[in-house]
Amino acid sequence: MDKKTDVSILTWILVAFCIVNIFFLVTGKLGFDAKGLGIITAVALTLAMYSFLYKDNPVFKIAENLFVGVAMGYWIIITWFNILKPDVYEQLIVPFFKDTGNAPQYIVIIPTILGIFMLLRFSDKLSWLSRWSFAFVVGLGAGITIPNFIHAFILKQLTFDSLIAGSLPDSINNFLILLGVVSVLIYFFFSLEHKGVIGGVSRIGVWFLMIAFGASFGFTVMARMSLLIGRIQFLIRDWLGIIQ
Amino acid sequence: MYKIFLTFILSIFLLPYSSTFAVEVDMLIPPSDFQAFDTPNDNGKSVSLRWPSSLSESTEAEYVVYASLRKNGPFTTEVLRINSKTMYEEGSDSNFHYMEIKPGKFFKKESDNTDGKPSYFFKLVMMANPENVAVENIASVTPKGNWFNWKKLNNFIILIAFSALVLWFIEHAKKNPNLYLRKISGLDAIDDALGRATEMGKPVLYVHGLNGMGSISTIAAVNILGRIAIRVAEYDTTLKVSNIDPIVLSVSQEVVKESYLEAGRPDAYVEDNVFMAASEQFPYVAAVSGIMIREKTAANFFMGYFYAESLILAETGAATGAIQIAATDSYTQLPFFITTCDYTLIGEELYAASAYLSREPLLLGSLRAQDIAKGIIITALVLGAALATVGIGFISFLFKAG
Amino acid sequence: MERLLRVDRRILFAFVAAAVTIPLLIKFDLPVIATKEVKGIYNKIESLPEGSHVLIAFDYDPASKEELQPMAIALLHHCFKNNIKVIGMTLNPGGTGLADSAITEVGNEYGRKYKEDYVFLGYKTGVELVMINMGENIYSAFPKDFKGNATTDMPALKDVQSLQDFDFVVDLASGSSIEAWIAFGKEKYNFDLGAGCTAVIGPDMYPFLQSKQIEGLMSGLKGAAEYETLIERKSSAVAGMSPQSVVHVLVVLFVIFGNFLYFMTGRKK
Amino acid sequence: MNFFKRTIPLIIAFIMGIMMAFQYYVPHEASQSLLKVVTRWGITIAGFAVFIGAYSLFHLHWNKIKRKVPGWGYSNFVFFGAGITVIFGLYNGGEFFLHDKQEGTMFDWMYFNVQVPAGATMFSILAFFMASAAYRTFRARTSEATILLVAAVIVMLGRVPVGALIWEFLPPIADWIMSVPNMAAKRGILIGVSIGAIATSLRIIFGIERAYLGGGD
Repeated sequence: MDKKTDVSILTWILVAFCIVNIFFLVTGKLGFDAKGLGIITAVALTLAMYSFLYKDNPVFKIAENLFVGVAMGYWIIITWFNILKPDVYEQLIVPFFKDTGNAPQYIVIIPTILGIFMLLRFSDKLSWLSRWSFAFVVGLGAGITIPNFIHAFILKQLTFDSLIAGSLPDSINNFLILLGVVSVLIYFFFSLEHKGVIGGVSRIGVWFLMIAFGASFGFTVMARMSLLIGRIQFLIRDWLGIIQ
Repeated sequence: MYKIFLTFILSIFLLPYSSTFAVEVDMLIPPSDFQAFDTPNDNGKSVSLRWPSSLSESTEAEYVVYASLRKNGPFTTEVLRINSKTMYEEGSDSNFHYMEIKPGKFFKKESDNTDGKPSYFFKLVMMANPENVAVENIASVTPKGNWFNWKKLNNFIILIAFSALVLWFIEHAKKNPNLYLRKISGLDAIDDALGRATEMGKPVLYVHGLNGMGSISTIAAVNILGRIAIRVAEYDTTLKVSNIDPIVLSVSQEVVKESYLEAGRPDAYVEDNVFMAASEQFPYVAAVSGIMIREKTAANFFMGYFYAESLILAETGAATGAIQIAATDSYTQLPFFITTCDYTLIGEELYAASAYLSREPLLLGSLRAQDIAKGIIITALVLGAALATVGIGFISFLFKAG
Repeated sequence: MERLLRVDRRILFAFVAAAVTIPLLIKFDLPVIATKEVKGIYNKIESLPEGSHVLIAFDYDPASKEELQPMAIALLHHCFKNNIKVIGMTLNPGGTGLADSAITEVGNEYGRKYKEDYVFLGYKTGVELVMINMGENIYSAFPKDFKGNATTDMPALKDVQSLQDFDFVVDLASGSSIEAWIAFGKEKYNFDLGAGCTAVIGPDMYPFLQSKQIEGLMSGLKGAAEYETLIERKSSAVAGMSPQSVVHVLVVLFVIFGNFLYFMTGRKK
Repeated sequence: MNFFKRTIPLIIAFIMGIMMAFQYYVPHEASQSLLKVVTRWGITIAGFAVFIGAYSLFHLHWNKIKRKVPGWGYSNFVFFGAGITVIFGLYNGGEFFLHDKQEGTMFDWMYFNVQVPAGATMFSILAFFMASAAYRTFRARTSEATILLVAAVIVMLGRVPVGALIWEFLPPIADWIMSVPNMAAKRGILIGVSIGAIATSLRIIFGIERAYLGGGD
């Protein structure tokens, strides 16, 4: 019975969707061109995604898989036009065949080879070569991370504000900030048992964490609602044309 | 250094000339000295200019610096023009002006032709209007690159000290795997949840996060899975493990199998219970939610790194009435676990729990070194604030970011 | 009461849909007051003289479009209106199309010329590596722009050698790129940085605001709405604030009502 | 062979790590040139990573189709979407891929009318689940959760225009929560996480942490 209702709901929605779009196309509200058909495609995908709210269903799965494929295709093509073409092809290969006024940049061979090695990860015999590339990139990343993090996230984040500031509220805030940072750090301190003073301070740390998580919670609700508002705006403005 | 000295000597010689300008009251008095020197701790591209404040500084008067590659000029290239009441040297109480400039920018072509490092000559002029001009003497400098940035000394010391701590404690933990770690209270909650699932005779569901084996969260999650699997085998309950990553799947199968072996129940291990639920985020949610609803799991564990799906998973689990325990270091998702789960391991507690259970020297030693670093920071913060309150800035000087 | 707790999800979904759609249809204006975090960015751009260079990093993809695209457009309007040269780039492959369309559309609206008044450099991968490379030399990181033009000698980039030469850099982020811009960009090469981000990561940015590692912060659609108010060009973000208000009230009521039922039914587990 | 498979990668990581960490403290021009070259290489290498992502995705879905696992039919759409996008991208509006990227091609159409709407809608689904969870599961079951929910309610109301209409002090209280307790806790977390990241980097440089090399010998 369940399946039957589902199929009939789907059919009715499809029929309604077609009627609305045919009406828009006939009345000229949406042009029979790339733009008009684009909007119809976009609306169809948007609604297909929302069908997940009813339940997980084939329409949603098709839309999602299609999206995953298109996103991957886009990534590949963008990488070609933005990275591989200007940085490898045009610097290393083109100068061999065409006089561009620049000599081939032989130095580009090194990262290109390392890049190709990386792809050998999927080969059974040569996958060890990919480790050289990963070692290069990961080692490089680790090396630059350490001093820059010490500078930006530790030294710059340590503030030693006087607890007696210009005004009473400022003084209280300075004290609360100090207490918050210290107590949260103590909460994430694992070498001592949380008893006595340490236990008390770590308890305060939990409260600070909970307030911070509450703030994140509120902001996340805000974020998701904003996304929904944007999509509804798209549907009733760009498609239905009810609002301007 | 000798060049600064030379300019200084030169300036003394020129002092009488400058003072002649100061005869009339509305005339500008140029600064009594003008130094140009190589900026310390730099790549050799910039030079520093420094001069004492003039008595006749006002918002109308400007300082202008001209530069040349030759000692005798012509000084036509303007490299700096500032209001005379600005750019005071930090901490000089407005008694000195100080700034760094990059002369290479102004002499791009010329400096390319010179071999080696060019010397630059600067002329400082103070002017209020085109008629009212006071000239200070000429200073010269050859910029050069430096091999150590002394402003970053504290950063460097931290790097060396922390490296030593990490390496030493990992070695130490190898010899002494019983390094003390405080008890993670969430681990008791795990045992309680397993006990309840056994009483109810319902399966236990273990949900992996979305990240692959490369992520620390997943490694930690697998360590905890091993321990849960042993208990489950002892209690003779069913354990289901859902995966999204094929590599995590095979590692999990291995771990669960070993745990059953260790508990002496290899026969109870069913490979299909550690399964691939889906390969994309939302289908994963749908598949795992489906299992929770159909099988009425008694206990759900969410361990690893989660993204937006956390909310739907935890909500479905809460609605079916399961005991839920989460452990994640994805801070943006923690609020939802805290409000929907019975117990949540927050951030680094996940790593600590995994170190506590696995007693792996690598994890234990590193955790201890991190604790010591935190201890130093806590002490510095408390001491620094206390000293700052009584007006001593010693700690903030030590931790100044250069 | 039990039954009230077990209400079908889809009824709640319908409430949400109504709370968002109805306020959009019946328009009512709520005052949007700019916070000091958003003003930080606005004032910085306002203080720049004509012809200054602003780098905007569009580090987001379609998943965050509804929050960050209005922000990007408001920011671009402000820059182009003040005759500031805009240099766009992205570290997210999915963001290239969105960034390109935003920058071109707003640029055209003000009659600005590509290559002379603005340029879109395109996408590079490697996050911190790109930042450091740009910090050393921007032409090394981006020898070509998105359309394939050589960047050296491009009028829009005149006097710009590296990150240090930008008068202001704004990162619009849906991931952790702001932290990277702070650690490997701003702190290493000393320039002024502003940040716009999805509301999800907004609260995590406050330590950087307090330590003055970022000049200002716009978070989420609300941040975009505040910016639209500041530049006096109200658009979709401001229009979104009335449904946003209504739906927040709805969620708060849900939380209160749900907890009320929970405690009334004796917190049984 | 073990030397090439295990030792050399560890040596590369060690040398790169140490060199780049020390580079930070050397302002000399030579050190800057090194940084420039190495990061430039890094960008190019990272560019190839797209193929790793593509391989993993296609491999996964190909296996699903080959083994006919339940729902394998949907996997065809991954290939369909990716195939069509790549073909349009390479066709490049008739200019083909060796020329500069053209504007307004079918490739761009696919992006703006498939990827953008589907991607933008994906996470907005959560708006609905958020509300239903608010009703059904966000419970003040412990004192911690109570603090969390109270802070969340204040921030949620204080951060939207309607907050000031409900109670004029809501926005300033929300701002205070954001910039004092929230800031302090987030700073504590940030410092802790950064220390962790530095420790992980050190373990990678010294060859203690080898997970990135993958399994095997």
